[in-house]
This record gives sequence, C-alpha cells and structure tokens, in this order.
Amino acid sequence: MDVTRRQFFKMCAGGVGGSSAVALGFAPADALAEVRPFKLARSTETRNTCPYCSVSCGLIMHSLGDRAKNAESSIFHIEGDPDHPVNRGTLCPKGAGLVDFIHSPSRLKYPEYRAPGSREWKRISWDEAFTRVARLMKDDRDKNFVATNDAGATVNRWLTTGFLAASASSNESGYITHKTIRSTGLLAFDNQARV
Amino acid sequence: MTNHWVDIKNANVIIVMGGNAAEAHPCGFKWVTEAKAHNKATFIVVDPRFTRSASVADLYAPLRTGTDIAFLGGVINYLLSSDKIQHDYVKAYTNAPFIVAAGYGFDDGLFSGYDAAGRKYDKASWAYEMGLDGYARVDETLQHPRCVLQLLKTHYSRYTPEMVSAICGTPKETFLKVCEAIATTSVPNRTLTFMYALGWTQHSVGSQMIRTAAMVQLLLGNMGMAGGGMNALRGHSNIQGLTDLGLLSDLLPGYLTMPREQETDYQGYIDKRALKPLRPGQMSYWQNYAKFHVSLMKAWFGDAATRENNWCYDWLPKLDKVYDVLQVFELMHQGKLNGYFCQGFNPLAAFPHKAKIGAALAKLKYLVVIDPLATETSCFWENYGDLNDVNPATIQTEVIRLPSTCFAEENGSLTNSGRWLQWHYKGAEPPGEAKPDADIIAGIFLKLRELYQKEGGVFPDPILNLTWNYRIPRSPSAQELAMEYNGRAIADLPDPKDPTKVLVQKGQQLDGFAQLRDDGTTACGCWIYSGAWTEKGNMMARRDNSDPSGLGNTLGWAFAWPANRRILYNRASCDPSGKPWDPKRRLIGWDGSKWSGVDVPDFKPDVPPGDAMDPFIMLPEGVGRLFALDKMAEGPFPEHYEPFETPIDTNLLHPKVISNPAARVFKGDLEAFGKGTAFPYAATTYRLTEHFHFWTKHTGLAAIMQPEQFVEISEELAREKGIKVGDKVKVSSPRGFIKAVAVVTRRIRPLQVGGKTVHHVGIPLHWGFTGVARRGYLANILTPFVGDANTQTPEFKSFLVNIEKIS
Amino acid sequence: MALQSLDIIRRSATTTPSPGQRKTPEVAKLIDVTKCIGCKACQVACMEWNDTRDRIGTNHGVLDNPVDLTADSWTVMRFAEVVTERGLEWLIRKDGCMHCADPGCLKACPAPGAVVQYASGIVDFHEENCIGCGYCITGCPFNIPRLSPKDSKVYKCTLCSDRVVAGVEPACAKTCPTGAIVFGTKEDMLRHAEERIGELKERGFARAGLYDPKGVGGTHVMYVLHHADKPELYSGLPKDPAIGPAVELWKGAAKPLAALGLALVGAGAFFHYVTKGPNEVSGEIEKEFDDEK
Amino acid sequence: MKNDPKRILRYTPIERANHWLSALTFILLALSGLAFFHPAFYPLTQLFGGGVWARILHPFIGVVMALSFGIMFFHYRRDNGITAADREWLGHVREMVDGDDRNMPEAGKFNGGQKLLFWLLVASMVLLILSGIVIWRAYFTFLFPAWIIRLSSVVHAVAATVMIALIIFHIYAAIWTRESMDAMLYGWVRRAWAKQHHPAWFRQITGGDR
Repeated sequence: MDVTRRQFFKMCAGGVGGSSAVALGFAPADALAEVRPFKLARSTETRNTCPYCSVSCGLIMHSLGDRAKNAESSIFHIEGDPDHPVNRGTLCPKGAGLVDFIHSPSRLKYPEYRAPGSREWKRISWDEAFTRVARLMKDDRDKNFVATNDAGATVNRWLTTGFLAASASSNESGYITHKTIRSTGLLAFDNQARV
Repeated sequence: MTNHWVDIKNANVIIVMGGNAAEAHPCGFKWVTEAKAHNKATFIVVDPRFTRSASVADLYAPLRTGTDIAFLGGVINYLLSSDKIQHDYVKAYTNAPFIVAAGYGFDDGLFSGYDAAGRKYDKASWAYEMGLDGYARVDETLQHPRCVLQLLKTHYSRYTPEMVSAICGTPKETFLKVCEAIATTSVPNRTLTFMYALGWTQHSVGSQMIRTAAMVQLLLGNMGMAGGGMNALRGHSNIQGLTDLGLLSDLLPGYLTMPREQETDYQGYIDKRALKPLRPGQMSYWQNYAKFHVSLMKAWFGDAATRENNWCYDWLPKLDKVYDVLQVFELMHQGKLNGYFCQGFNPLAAFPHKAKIGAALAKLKYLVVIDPLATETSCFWENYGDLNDVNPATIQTEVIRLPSTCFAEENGSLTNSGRWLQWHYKGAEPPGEAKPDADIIAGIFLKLRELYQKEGGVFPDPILNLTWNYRIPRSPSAQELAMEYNGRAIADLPDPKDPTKVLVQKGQQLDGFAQLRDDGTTACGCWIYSGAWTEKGNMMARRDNSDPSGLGNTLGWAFAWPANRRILYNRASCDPSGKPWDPKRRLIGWDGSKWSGVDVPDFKPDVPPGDAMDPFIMLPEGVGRLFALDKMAEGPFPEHYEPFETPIDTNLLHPKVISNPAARVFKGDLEAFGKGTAFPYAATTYRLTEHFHFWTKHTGLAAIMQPEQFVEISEELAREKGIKVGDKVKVSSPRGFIKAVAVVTRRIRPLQVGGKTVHHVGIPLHWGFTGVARRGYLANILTPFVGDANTQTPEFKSFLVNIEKIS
Repeated sequence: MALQSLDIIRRSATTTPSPGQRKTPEVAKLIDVTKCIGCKACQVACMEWNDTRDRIGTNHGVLDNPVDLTADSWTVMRFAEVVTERGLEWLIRKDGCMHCADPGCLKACPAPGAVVQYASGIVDFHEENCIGCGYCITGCPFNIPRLSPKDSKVYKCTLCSDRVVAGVEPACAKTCPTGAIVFGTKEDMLRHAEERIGELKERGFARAGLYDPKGVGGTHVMYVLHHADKPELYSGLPKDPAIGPAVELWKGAAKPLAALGLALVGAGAFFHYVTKGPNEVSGEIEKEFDDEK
Repeated sequence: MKNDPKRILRYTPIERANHWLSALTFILLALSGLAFFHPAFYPLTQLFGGGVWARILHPFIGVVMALSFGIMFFHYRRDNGITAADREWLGHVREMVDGDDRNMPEAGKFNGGQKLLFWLLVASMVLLILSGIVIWRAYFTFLFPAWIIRLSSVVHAVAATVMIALIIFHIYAAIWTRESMDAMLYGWVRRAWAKQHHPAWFRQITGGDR
C-alpha cells in the first residue's frame, strides 16, 4: 500500500494529537484519596451538664481556640462525657443537638423594653433596665405591702407581684433568687416543680 | 427519686407507668435496657398509648387516662387477696400494725369528716389510736379490725379485676399478667422499681396515684432496696434543685415550711414542725427543725437575726393560703396582681387554659422576663393570627425582657433526679450582653436596696439587712453561693463529746448538717445541701466514677443530698436483725460498732440492729405509711376519682362522688368543665423524645426531627371521623381549639369502659408561635384550669376534646 | 502520600490495585433493633458531627422525620407498626449505609476515587472526585446514597471514617442512649450479637437473629433483629440483598470485553482495508463515462 | 461542483448538515459515554472540562442527537424499506466483504447492508433515548423504580456499545467505498460511482443508462 504524502502527514498529525492529549493531562491521574481531617484535633474541652431533663447527662463541650486571649471561644460541638456514670458518653436527641440551642437564632442578646400599648421592642441598657424594674417593684411594694392581717397578726407580705423561677438554672442562681425574692415579702412564688 | 438512675439496672421488674422514660429520659432509660440485658429483668409499660417505652417492653397494658389509682388499687387488692406481700417487711417497716382511731370511716366515695360546702375535709378522725403512754397503739398480730392492714384490705376489696377492667378499659387477662409479674417481687430477693413522671403528677388525683404505687412498694418490701424504690423522673435538669432550695410559695430551703398567719408565736411554729416520735425509740429527725431554721435565718440576715427577735421570724411573710400558679393567675385574671417575673419560665405556653393566662397577663402593670430565648410569654402582647389573636394597643402591660446566659455560659451546679449535685464549667461567652441569672438578680436587688436606702419605704428591714457579702456585689460567684448554702461556723463550735475541743473553727465550712446548731453559731442556706462545699473543697465537682460494689453506687462522683446518700431508707434493705433481705445486693450492714457498706447508711450510725429504731427516720412513727393520717387532702387511703372532664360522666365505684371532692375549683370553673356529650374523646398532652417542652422548637436540629404539630388518634377513630393519615384536623375543647396534622396509628386503641367505647386523642405540646420549627398552636389552649388537691399541679393529662377533619 | 491512604484497599473506577499491603482490623457497627427506642439521637448526632442541616420539613402523618434519607440526613429512623403473633410490635430500624464488603456503589461508580473502601471495611464517598452521575444509587442494593440538589454530589453515612481513623467510635454509636448501636471490630460485634441473640431467644423471640447478608459479602453495619426470618417487616429491609444481575452485567466483566470488542471492530476494519483494498468504481464503468470527457 | 453535469445530487445540503450534526453529537456522546463506560477511558472526560462537565453535557448532547437523528429517521425511513432484493443482497454479503460486487443484486439508493445498518441504528437509538431518560439522574430518575433504572443502565451501555460498533462499521464502509465521502461531504457523486454502487438508483435518477 503506497502511502501518499498526504496520508503520511495525516498519520503524523494523529500521533502528535494523541501525545499532546496526554500532555493535556489525559494520563489517568492516580486519584489521590486522603482521609477526612479529625474535627476535634485541637479543640478546647470543657465539662458541663445537659440543661434539659433530670438525668443531667455529662457533656464535653468543644470550643474553638486554645483559650488564647485574642480568640473568642465558640462552642462548635458537644458530645457525651464517657466518664459520667449515668450517661457514659451517650446523649439523647435533645442533648446531641445542644449546639443548636447555644447558637439558636432565638437567643436574646440585649435588654429590651416594650412600652404599654406599643407594637415593638426598644433596646435599652442594663442600667436602665435595673433602674426601671427596681422602681416598679418599690412603688408596687410600698403601695400594697400588708404588715398585719385583719386579726392584727404581723404578716409582712406583698401579694401584688409574683415570681416564677427557672428550673433549668443552677442551684446557685436558684439560691440567690430565693433569698432575694423572699426578703421582699413575696408569696406568689413558684417554679416548674408546680407543673 | 428514692434511688438513682444507675440503680435501675439492679431491678428484677421495672414498671414505667405515669411516664414515658424512653422518650423523656432516654439516657437514664439505658439502665432499663441494661437491667433487661444483664439482669433478666421484666419490663412493663402501662400507658394510654403504646409509647416508645412500650416498643421495648416485655408487657404492655393500655389504660384509660386518669384511672391509674383504679389500676394500682386493683394490684393492691390482688397482692393482699393472693397473699403475695413480704410479711416480715410489712410487719416491721410499715404502719400496718398501727390501730386507727374509731372515728375514721369511708362510705360511698367519701372519707369521714367531709365538708361539702368548703370542698374539704376535717381530718381529725384520720389519726392513730393513742395509748396512755402517749404513743400510737399497735397490734403485732395484725388482726385488730381497725389496724391499718385490715382497713387496707376492706378499702381495696372493691377493686376487683373486673372493676379495674371496667374502669380502666384494660383487658382483664392483661391486668392479671401485670399483677402476676409484680407479685413475683414479694419475695425478699426480688425487687420492683417504679419509674414515673408527669403522667402521674398532672392529674387532679396525681399525688394519690404516686402514693398508691408507694404503698405497693411497701407491701412488696421494695423501699430502701437496690433496684427498688419510688423513682420520680423529674422534668428540668434542676427542678430537683429548685424544689430542694424551696422556690415554692409555701417552702423555705431544705423542705422547711413557711409560717402560716395563725402561727404568730415562733416557738409554736418550731414545735409544730419538730415532730416527737409516735413510737418509742424512733429517730424522727425533724426534731432538729430549729437547727436548720436558725441556721437558714443566720445565712440570710446574718447578725440581724438574734434570739431576741426570734431569728427575724417576723421578717418572713406569713401565708393565708398557698399562692400556687393557678391561684396566682386566678388573682391576676381578677386584676389583683400588678407585677410578674418569669425567670426561665414560659407560662403562656406551660400553664393550662392559655386564653385565661393571656388575658391575665394583659391585666398586669409590668412583666419582667429573664430568659436565654425569645419565649411566647415575652411576646404575649403581639398578634400572631389565630395562634395568638390579641390587639397590642389594648394591652397596657409594660414588658422588660432581659437576656440571660444558658448552661454553657456559666459555672454552677445542677441537681438531677437522683439527688446528685453536679458542678459544671463555663465554656464560652454569652451572646451580646446576656448576663448570668445571679448577676441579673443582683442588679435588681442592689438597685432596689439603693432606692430603699435613699428614699426609705414600707418595712425595708429584710431588704436592707439581707446578707450580701460577695466579693463583687453585682456579680456573686457560683463558688461563694455554693459555700453559703453549704453552711459555715459563725463561732468556734465545741465538740459535743468533748467541749474542750473545737470541732469547727469560726468561718470554716461545715462538713454536714449534723454540725448545725440552733443557738445562732452556724449559718447554712440549705441544710440538706450541707456537705456540698466543705473545707475539703467542692464535693460537687468530684469525678471518681468507680463503682466497687457493681450496684452502681458511685459515692466518689459529685455529691448527693442528704449526706451523699445514694439510696434512701437503705436501712430497710436489712431485716430487723440486720441481715440483708438479698445478700447479692447488700447495701449496708452492722460491723459490730456501726453501720457501713456501699452506701451512706440512712440510719443513726451507732444504733445496733434489733433496737426499736425503724428505717424511716424522718417520720415520727419510723415506719412507712400505708395509712397516711391527715397528710393528704383527699384521704388517708388513695381512692379512684374520675378526672374533672370524664368521658363517662360517672364513677363506677360511687356514682354520687365522681371527681376529687377535695380538689380546689375556682368559682365558675366547675360548671365550665367539658361534658362527654359535646366533647366525647379523652385527650392527654405529652412530650416527644425529640423535643424538650417549649424550648427545643428554637433549635434547628430538634425542629428537623419533629418539624410540625400533630395529634395521634387510633385507626378506628380516624375511620369514624373520615380522617386519613396526614390530614389536617381541628381539636377543640371548651376553652379553645388547635389545628394539627393527624397521625393515625395502631398504637392507640379504643377502650371498653363500663360498656362504653372511649377513644383517646394524643396531643404533643412542643409547638408555639416563636422558634425555628413550624409555627403551631400552644397545646395548653385546650387544658382545664384545675389542679391536684395537694400540689395544685394542673390536670394536663386528662380532659375532653372533640376532633374534626379540616376539609 | 498520607499514611492513612494506605488503608484504602479499593477505589471506584480504578482497574489497578490500591496499595494494600497493610492489614488493619475490620470494624463493624452493630444495630440491635431490640434495644432501639427510636429516639433519633443517632440522626441528631450524625447531623451535628458532620455539620449538615436538613431543611425543617412537614409532618406526613407519621413519626418518621425526615421521611427519607437525603444528602443532609445520612441516617433516618423508619417506624413500622406491625401486628405479629406477639401482638402489636413497633419495629423501629435505623436506616443508613450498610458498608457492604462488596459495595454496589463502588462497583457502579464511573469516577476514579469517588468511592473508596478502607481495609477497615468502611466504604466512604470522596465527594471531590464525585461527578454526580448517580450510578452509585443505581448500584446500591439498599438504595442509600442521595444526590445533593445543591452541589450534585452524592452523600451517605461514612461510618465516621474521620473519627474511626482517629481511633474514636462513630458519633451515632457513642450517643445511642440504650446502647442499641455498638461499635468495635467485626469479630467482637459478631460475638456481641451472638450473646444478644441468645438472650432474645430466652425471652421468647425464637427467630431472633443476625442480619449480615452474604449477598453483598457481609456488611460492616449489621442488625440484630427480633424476626431475622422476616427482615422486610422492618420497613423494607431487603430479604437477601445482592448486587442485581443487571448491575453485575453492567459493571462486571462485560465492560472490558466490550471495549476490546470495539477496538477489534476498528482494527478489523483497518485490516480489511489493508487486505481487501478499497471498493472502487470498476474499470468498465469508468471507461463508459470516460468518453464523455 | 454544484452544476457539474457529470455528477448527480445524492444528498441535499440540509440532509448533509443533519447527518453531520448527528455524527458530531454522536462522536461527543461516544467519547463522554466511553469515559463513564470503563475506567481506562475516564481521561476522555478532560475533553469536556472534567468528569462533572462530561456528566452534565452528555445527556443534553444526547437530546440534540435524538432530535437530529429523529429528523434523519423520518427523512430516510421510506428509502430504507427492506425489499426482497435487499434480502438477497444480504444473502451475498460474504462476496461483498471479499470486494467482489459483481453479481450483487442491483442496489437502490441504499443497498441491503445500508438498510440493515439504518434499522439497527434506529433500534439502538430508540433504546438509548428511552434508557437515557431513565438514568438521567438530575431530572427523571426519581420517577422510576429501582429495577427499571438498573435495567436501563445496562440497556444504555449495551445499546451504546452496539451503536458505536455500528458507527465504526458505517465510517469504515464510507472510507472503503471510495468517493462515498464526496456524497456526504459535497452532496454530488460521479455518475460512474452511482452506476457502480447504486445502479437501480442511478437509473431511476437519470432515466436511462447514461
């Protein structure tokens, strides 16, 4: 078979094309497969207790940063504390999702005030808030305090303001809440134990 | 709980009734599956629904909501009639042999001394017959017709298996299978444990339901045993803590009680509570009431509390009645309240009859909300269509919403159901300007005190003299507060055995409540928590989880009250001669000079076995109460009363007395309760495992797991009403309506009750008009405004509704 | 080359063997449905650990949420209310990748390195190599992988390969409140399963058994079932799953032969040309039209 | 070239464009298809800008080809009706392959082999389109049960392989029969060529022997 000049060039062109294709990266690259990095490699661990039910499972909270001053530690993962004798590292669906509670969009961030009849919140400072609350309490207490009852017995009670205490807050805040509220003579006082 | 979470693995029979442990306490529930796997335990669930607890149960018994006393009364009758009780235990450790006074009686639904007009009892006749020696009379032969055991037999003779099946709708043979399984634990070396929660507490006869189970445990000799006891699975992580610290209308820390206005005399107040033994040789530990009360007053008012002013007795407000939440919102609804604080509490969602709650809040002058989340209560004045149909312009309440930190952003301790106080550490800064609860309370208090100092005012003394000696007044640290409630010596405390030696130096932390004095030389914020932060440091932060006995008593982990004891009444785990009922599960024993073992003995350590002192050291009788004297509002023996909204409109035991005759019902409410004609279906509200009350609808992950409000109905009811799976339905009660998706399931079945078919409608309560989950109706739009006769816990679990498909 | 990659024993669409000299123990996750209370803690822990968040859907009249596996939900609980001789039974099964010894996904996948199988038995997706064709979904006997509408990559349970390689148990195994999910070497898990099955038989579940289907060479996620004779009761767990004959044909030996066949057709044509010469217009006809010129 | 009297028009410009569109799309589909077919061919995806783009483009190109091929089908289906002569032609195919077409029955516009090829291509194309839609994961696959998807995957692969083989044969036939390329490239064939290869068609067009 006589190969005409033209055919010869065609074959060479094919060869050049093929080899350049390889140069283009056609060569079957060995797909490098590396393993996913371990997310907790350098996180800071803090022990805590789940705030939900009364099993009070032990938690390990992993936060960013190594407590360096310039790094604001944010909790990015929570799992069970394997040493805790009750939950032994397990968490229920609520506890396993605690990160979404800490970072919930519903978290309140600053004191807010709603004026009577108003349609929206107004941001206020802590000092304004404390002053306003104390003022309201004092005015109501001074006006409605009952020193003695009809039978003349000393009762020293203030019945026109009530207080519901948080059953998910710590014993320490519960203790100082009770001590403070009782000192005002308040009797309409309860917590979730009632429901 | 009398026992604790890990102890459940030691049980031979486990009953989840009046609760749904697998869904509400999953990680605690592991100890049920451990008991099944490693202790061959039988697991029984008794519930109106076939819950996720029932999915792993060996035996499931359906029953109509609100009829638990009938069921358990039937169990008592079965145990007594088939003589399946632990006789030695019952004779020695319960008040079975005590003889009841002649005046006591029960006839056709009412106990002796009923005052119909006042809807309450004159309980004088519910007492022991006292002997000349000043002690209660007993009949060791247990034959006396008026001894407690005989009265018990006659009272529950009416609760035959047929009657139980008629009232509860439980098939008779299923009920008998449950009884047989329970009866197997009447032998000394087998124990039964009850795990219950709101399914029992949230009824108008809730407290009595729990008492009936406690009586079953006494008859079977399971109280004080490893793998036994009465185990309340509490809701919130620190609801046990706040109950222990007494944050209730009529309590002081450590279950001390507030004075009534009739108790004008301090000594009378103390004597009424420092109960003298009713049988010779009993410990009756409340005799030390004064030590706890005086120490509390010294902790709160410091030097201002002196013997002369009866330790500031008059600075405590005096009760005319208990101001529970129903009473408070009734007054608020009448416009008698001006201010209200909601600290980490969402009453608009959590309390019954949401319409009344919203109307009441609208009458307030000011509302202060302290919460990490934007709750419905804080926006009760905003209009959310028919989810919260109000006009803000007409609501003149001033609302102040303060952001508080959550668990991850503060140090402190929480008390779990098993009475363990466990310390936790702050892991991150709170968002924005949120502050810890203690700082918010301090901020309010300091401002209030400052106003009284500057302007004077009515009776400022308790406020001005309240002890506040924290290093940073506006930010009291968790450590200081823990040390305060642990208690410390105000002066050198001489050792009672050898007065020359000093037991505790002035200013030092106390080791435990045994060191408390009533002469003002000790200060202690909560006597039962004494021992939490001693001179040896923060006992609540201990992390030694070793379990030498294998029974799960990790005494080196954290601190349990009282005195780090893990299983209450554990003296009753041995017979009177000190031999453990079950040698394989020995808790304590007498080692010749004192009691010791794998748990802190719940007994006077140096009193040898065979002595007259009995295990229930807090009670004047020293023994468990099958007959509850005058301590309960509606009777010394639990009696089945129908819920206030009953689907059968009668009481099969005594038609003349249908619902709880001693429960407080506000004016107008009795007539307003729903009747079976207009609202034919028995409804109950409950919790799902994916959500925590009204809290996790704010968390993305929980909202993904249960995104949208639904109600559960049986296939039969669905067919009857033409409802298919996934249809939208409207559920209404006399107080309002909700709309939800219909989950049609085989797990709820119609029950045959006294010849009638009763359908149940199950209503999970996790949705509301704030949060990231799909918006929904507050389930408590439907629930009745009536509570338990003793605790006033609202009857969320049994009421009547109607249900229709929304076309 | 990262040391861990030595543990890869098989890669998708790769005809040359992976470096496989080292022998690390095979791991397995045992799901004991008889202890499972359907609490979905594993769903939450999986989503939380892997930082995915499914959308907040709607209730379809059942407790299953989300109702199916998605690119964000790599494991879901499937609830089945079944009436058996023992009465009503609520059979709840944690659905997710079974990590087969002979994975259909890996066999079907055309993209090199998108699906890898470690020596530990874990079958993992490396999404950066995935081309989003969905063949793995076709190849999977359990219908597990899901294609993400966001990035057209496929996702499934990774048996927490990142945790396991770092020596920690998977997130779902750690969080499971009742210990229904346990993790360890396959050998230990088989022994654990035997003990559980013995215990279940004592409790009256005569046909309790292990689900470790040989059709896919055994799996590294196994079940202990009350009714091992009827796995389909558990929301459609296949009775004896295997890579279907169609997939086998599609991805099996036929492929290289077909490729060879095409090559032969091409070569055949060339050699035909070279041997038979072209098919030209014959001389006579050419001449007929020549005189026209 | 257009009005050279010695040449006969075999394919109009529209036909040619249509053919080459189908051919071009087929080449692209074959290349990207083979990339998914066997790992050895996977590097072909680089032609399309990587694996993902190859997977995205393949089905869309498939749609273009389906349309283009559809038009060809409607256009040529009458010309490809198999007649007795065609069957006889096919009977003597061995001689044809040997290069001896002397006593082959007279072929019309298309000879028996071409007609057979046409119908085989149509069959393959139909299978490819149907199975292609089923396994088009992004838009259609969710509509089908698993077994249909699996079956379609196999059908798609087999049909594609067969079609590629047929097209290789088709291309070779065009090269092997000299000057056939002119027909499809330029549209006109020499009268001699026509008389040699498609005598019946030649007579029909020219109305006589010349």
